Amino acid sequence: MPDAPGLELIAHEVNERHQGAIVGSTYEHGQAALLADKDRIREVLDYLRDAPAHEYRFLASLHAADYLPAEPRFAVHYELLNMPRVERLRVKALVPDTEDGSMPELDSVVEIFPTADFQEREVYDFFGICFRGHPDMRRILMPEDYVGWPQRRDFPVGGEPVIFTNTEDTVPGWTR
Amino acid sequence: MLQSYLPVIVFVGLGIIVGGAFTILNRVLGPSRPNRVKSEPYECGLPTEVTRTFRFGVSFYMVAMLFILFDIEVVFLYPVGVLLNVSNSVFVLVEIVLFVFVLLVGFVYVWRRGALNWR
Amino acid sequence: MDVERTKLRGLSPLDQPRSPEELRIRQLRARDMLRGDIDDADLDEYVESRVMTTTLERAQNWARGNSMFPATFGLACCAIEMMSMVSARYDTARFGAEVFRASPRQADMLILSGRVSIKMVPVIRRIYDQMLEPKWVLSMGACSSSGGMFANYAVVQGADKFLPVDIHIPGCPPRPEALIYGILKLQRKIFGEPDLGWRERYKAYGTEEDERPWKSGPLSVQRVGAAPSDGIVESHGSPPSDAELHAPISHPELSGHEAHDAWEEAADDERVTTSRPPGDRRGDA
Amino acid sequence: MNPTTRPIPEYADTNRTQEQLGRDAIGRTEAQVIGTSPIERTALEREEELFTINMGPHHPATHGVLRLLVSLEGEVVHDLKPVMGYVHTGIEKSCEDKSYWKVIPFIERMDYLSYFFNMEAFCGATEQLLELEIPPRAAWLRILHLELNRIHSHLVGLGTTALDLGAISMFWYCFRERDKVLDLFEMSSGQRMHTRYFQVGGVAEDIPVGFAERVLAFCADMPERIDQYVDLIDQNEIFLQRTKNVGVVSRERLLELGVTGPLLRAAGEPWDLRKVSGYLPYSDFDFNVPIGTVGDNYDRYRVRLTEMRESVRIIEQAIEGLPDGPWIADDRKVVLPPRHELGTSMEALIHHFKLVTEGFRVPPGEVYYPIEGPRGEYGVFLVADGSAKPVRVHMRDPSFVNLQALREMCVGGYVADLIANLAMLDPILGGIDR
Repeated sequence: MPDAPGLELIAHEVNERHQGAIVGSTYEHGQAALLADKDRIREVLDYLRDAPAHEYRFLASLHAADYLPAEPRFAVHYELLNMPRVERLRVKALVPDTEDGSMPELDSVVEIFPTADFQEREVYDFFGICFRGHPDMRRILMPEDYVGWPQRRDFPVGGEPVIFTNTEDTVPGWTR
Repeated sequence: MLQSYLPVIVFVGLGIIVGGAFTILNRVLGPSRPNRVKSEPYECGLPTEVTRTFRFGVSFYMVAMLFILFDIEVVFLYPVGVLLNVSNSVFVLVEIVLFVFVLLVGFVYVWRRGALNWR
Repeated sequence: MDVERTKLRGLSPLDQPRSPEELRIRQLRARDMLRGDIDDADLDEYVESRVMTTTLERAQNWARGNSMFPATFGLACCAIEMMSMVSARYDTARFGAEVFRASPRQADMLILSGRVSIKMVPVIRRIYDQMLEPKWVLSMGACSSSGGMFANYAVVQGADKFLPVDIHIPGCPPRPEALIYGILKLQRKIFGEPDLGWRERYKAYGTEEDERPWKSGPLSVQRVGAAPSDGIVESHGSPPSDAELHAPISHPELSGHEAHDAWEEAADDERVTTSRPPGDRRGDA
Repeated sequence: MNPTTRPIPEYADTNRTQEQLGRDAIGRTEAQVIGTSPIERTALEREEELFTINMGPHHPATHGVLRLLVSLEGEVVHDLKPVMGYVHTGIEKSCEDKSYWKVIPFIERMDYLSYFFNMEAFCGATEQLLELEIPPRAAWLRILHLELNRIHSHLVGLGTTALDLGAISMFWYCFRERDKVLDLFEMSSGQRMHTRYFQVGGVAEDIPVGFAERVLAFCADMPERIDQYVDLIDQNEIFLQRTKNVGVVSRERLLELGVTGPLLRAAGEPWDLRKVSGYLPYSDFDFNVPIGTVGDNYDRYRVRLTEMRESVRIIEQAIEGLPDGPWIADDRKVVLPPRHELGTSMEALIHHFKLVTEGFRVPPGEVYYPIEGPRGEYGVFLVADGSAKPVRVHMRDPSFVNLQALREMCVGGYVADLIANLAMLDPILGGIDR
């Protein structure tokens, strides 16, 4: 794992090359994470992959998370891995929710890491974050005509409330 | 005359009776409640888009022809098997070997022409 | 003599009312026949009872029940246990349910093994419709029976919302033995003598399906004795009076050594604690 | 329009109204969509006779409810598009509604053949957030059960793969050993599958008395059973011809596609997280990692077979060197106090009550905890916000990522090779659809 100072060095280096791309970095539980601006994510990943000093060639995982109360509501995480040096680096693209109800967007990284194809479709399917330039931007797990983005924090868990027998006649309160 | 053909008649008769029994029983006993979805072709549980006739590629046709050619060859050998214990059985044996050899030539030709491997 | 009978009654853990056709007693009698111990009178009666009174319907049901072809329909984790039901140790080939047919046209039984997602429902419904007519549905596991632990947007809360399900098998995943037990229950249902579930036996007493006023105290059980031939218990009228409840269920006297064998059998089964339904005081002296 | 080109089937017959029972909307849009992906468009111009079929959700050879949209030129696969989600259970959403304590049964059922690995990924992530050290005996017991589960998963994969390729008897041989492994699970945890044996902080219960002997007996006759499998199909000419040099994908392409696990190792990349990242004391064990050379289906089968032998060696070493001591951490804030303490000490009662009602709280933070499973890298991404319920539990499932390599393997090959490739990929649809 790049240790804390190493992480700062990487952040500084990337900022030199692409001004304003890295907005912060966190180092906790022994894991390094770079916070990147969502519009510059492709340059950051391109640089981290091809720069001779870093060479994070393997994208282990691409997933999103919804931190609803927090302000940049969504964050798309790119788990990078450098196999020879066994070093992992997480790049978090902070994606704020759009006010006008349109879908938040950012660039697709399928050209850089082809493994992102299915995983970007899954992020689109569950969070409604659209990836510009993705060859086949469609829902992957939910039915094609499903309305709503299931894994957003404000989407209800669903399921049916169960009325237990002979002592209750209305829907129990705890399911609200 | 009838005597010699009796076994064949009995054999064919039994075949028809048993075959017919199964189909009729099936139709009579089995409850049949046809509905529209049941009559549609089964395609792994999805509504099928096969709305037009299915057009075969030519290579399927080739394989079918080769199969018929070499499979029927075996059918011709069965009656010969019955005649083997007749007087001049050597002649019959040579006859069969010649027959198989001619087909072998055909097989080698087809094989060398590459019709066997799928294209 | 009464003592043996109560001991005998303790044999089956389910403690269904003992009837002459009880599997255990039939096994003992079959063993004696093979040993040649049964002589002429019993022998004729025994052989006669084995030959089924062949109305065409019973013969058909017998054939259908004993050779049910399940459609391979592995949805999720229960599918792995369904696969191991076919393996050498559990082997449903003994009950005729081993041949898994891939296409619905040749299958009789649809085992819904796994959680039913909302995207899969049209596919399952279509396959059920395309199955040919004497067909049954087993919902294996909690997820297909009731949505199981996944009470969320993606799982249908119970397969009986879109399919007529015959047997619900509890468990997550149910053991292969549980699945085979479910298939046996389905077989008996096909043979026309269904094992009465708790709903028929207790008239769904104490649940919302039962209109009788909820009164605490002993459970009144409808005497089942010799089940009516067509297996349909008459709709529940007034609960049976206590006298009727206590009448011991009549048993043809077992032949000498049979009772002895059964008694000897029961002796070493002493540790089999009979889990009796609450308040069931049948047969107590 | 030239009759030979196949028009994209728009649904001219309008009488097909919506009321049809079981109308799957995806059927309609899918057939249209197939025309838009770049590969199809080029194919159509070549005036080829393409026939698109559904190797659909209900298919004996798709190892679960995976649907493959395959466009064929006669017998040759021209393009392949997997469609998933037929067993999507919304587990990640349900986990956000449960306390950490109750998430374990949910996460176990994601990839239902390697349930111990799912549990280890989640418990490891939670322990890393809590900075909780698990005692050595718990770590060794976890390794023991993980390796048993790896054998179990490979056995089921091998049995069904050979079944797909026609070697029916192999299925019965493999499931015979599988039942032995499940007996061991039942002995140690009480349940055959989805045992919920791992707890946050260690292992739920110590192993019973006769367990070590039974495991050693299993390890004694397992290698000889693996030789039986090899004798059964390794000289089988059909099996060899159907797997040798079939579905070869280069190592670089696999790395680009993010493939991990036996598929990657069969292509020659020596990447195994057990050797590399120290998530459990694997460094105390002496085992080696099988690597393939060509990267075809035969190598994948051999890699899985040798992995089973290595797992047996690990299990033997785990049983011999099992350290004694506590099998679960004794941090009262996270782990239930032992039963006998409840009678005496008041704090234990308070802790017990707090843990059972609300569950333990995890300090805010996020962590990605990858482990090496039978199909590849299982990684749980866990976000905690200090409350007793996780904010986000994402499982990076190897089958989901490896499935992208299926298209590379199959395009250009025969349909029969498609079945062999899919079987050797060993996808578990529970993991793909989560």
